[in-house]
Amino acid sequence: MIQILFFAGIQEELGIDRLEVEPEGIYTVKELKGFLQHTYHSSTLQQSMTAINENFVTEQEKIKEGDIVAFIPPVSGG
Amino acid sequence: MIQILFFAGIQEELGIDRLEVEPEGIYTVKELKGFLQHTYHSSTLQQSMTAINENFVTEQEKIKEGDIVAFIPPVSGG
Amino acid sequence: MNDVRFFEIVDQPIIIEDLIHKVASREVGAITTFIGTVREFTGGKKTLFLEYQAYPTMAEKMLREIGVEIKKKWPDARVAITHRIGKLDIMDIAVVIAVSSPHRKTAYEANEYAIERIKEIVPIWKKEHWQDGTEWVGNQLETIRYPAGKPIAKGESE
Amino acid sequence: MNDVRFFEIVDQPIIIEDLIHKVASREVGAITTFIGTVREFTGGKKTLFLEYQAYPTMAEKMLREIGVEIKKKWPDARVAITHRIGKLDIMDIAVVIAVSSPHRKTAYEANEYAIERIKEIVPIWKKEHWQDGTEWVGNQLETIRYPAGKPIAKGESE
Repeated sequence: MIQILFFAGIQEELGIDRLEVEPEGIYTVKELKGFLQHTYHSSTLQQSMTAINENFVTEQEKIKEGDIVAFIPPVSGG
Repeated sequence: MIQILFFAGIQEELGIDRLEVEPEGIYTVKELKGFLQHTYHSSTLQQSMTAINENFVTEQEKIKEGDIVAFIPPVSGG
Repeated sequence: MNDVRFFEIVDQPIIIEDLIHKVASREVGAITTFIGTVREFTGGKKTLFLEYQAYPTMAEKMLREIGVEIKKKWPDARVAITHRIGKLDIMDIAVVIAVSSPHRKTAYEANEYAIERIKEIVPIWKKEHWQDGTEWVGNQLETIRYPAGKPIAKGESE
Repeated sequence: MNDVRFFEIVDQPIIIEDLIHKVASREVGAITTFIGTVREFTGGKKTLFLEYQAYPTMAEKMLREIGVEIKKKWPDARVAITHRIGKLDIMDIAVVIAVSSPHRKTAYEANEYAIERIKEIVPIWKKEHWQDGTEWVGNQLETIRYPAGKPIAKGESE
């Protein structure tokens, strides 16, 4: 299983803040994003950064069993 | 009469913090400085700025009866 | 010293003095603070209140990372940052950054660096509750997404 | 608002929060403070304590003048400055400058401008009490006397 976290606008758009999926056939961030967009038709997911286990990663990053993947829309702290 | 104020290093050197003098024959800041140096042999007075009635002035500034003249050594607040 | 948490996400009001005490010491001559408060009007629009959300563990981690960056750039600076989340009213304090240094120039520069980096890499989001609706605010830098200061993704070179 | 004294010379400890409250408002999003504290070591020499002296009425007047200069350069900034005089121990606060603005850049810049100007034109002096003697400290900017930032004397053009 991999755990997926949604925040802010994405969370609101999807109506969920987390999700667990079997990573079957999903090897990279890019593939995970593709899968989620196909399933949820999100318009904001594509613009967000991704973190795996609290580190920012690129779309090419591999996802492993047990990873926590978070989608990080443009931040606005401060 | 004019009132003269001394601060910090000058005050310590001269051993006084204020002085009243009759401005007879003293028309400018430069002349007042000359008079005080002649009288007190101060080594720090020459390096100080001068304020009349709380405004910085040049050595050419005229002094009038009733003025408060302050000698301002290099400041070090903050 | 060991229990002092220099980088925190909290859901309660921030006490400015606490942050100042974290960075004060006999060696420093200058302490700067930045206090971010909730403003009523932005571009003529009236804000009723704000709602801050964070990815708390990662946000604290990124704040610590900003601390590491500052230590590298300004070795004699000491930094503490606390960011509040939850519902914030007008004039409430959202973030406090305190920086101390023996030298004032460093205290100003490192402090400004910290707030810029917070707005780039710390996963905290703000929802504006306007008089006429709500909106999750995007990148406040109002630049194209993640320009020069973009988060350094693992595997990328800077 | 009318009894708030934005520019003060005091002989008691400075309460940082008081200055922050003076500049806070619903319009501002950023408040910066500069806190000048007494440092133990300067150039390897150990300070035991400091003694600050002021020409109080003129010092407050010059602080207000700095406020006017800031208002001219950064019209949306609001500034409060309090400087303490008398005997100060290590870690005591000598000066606090608080600046608020709708925009953070202004809050940083105007604050730094204020401390630079204090060190140039405000008649306050500091006597170091070292382990091995005392000394009235000259211009802390460690430049030749009154360079670019010299006090503008009446009748001189800038």
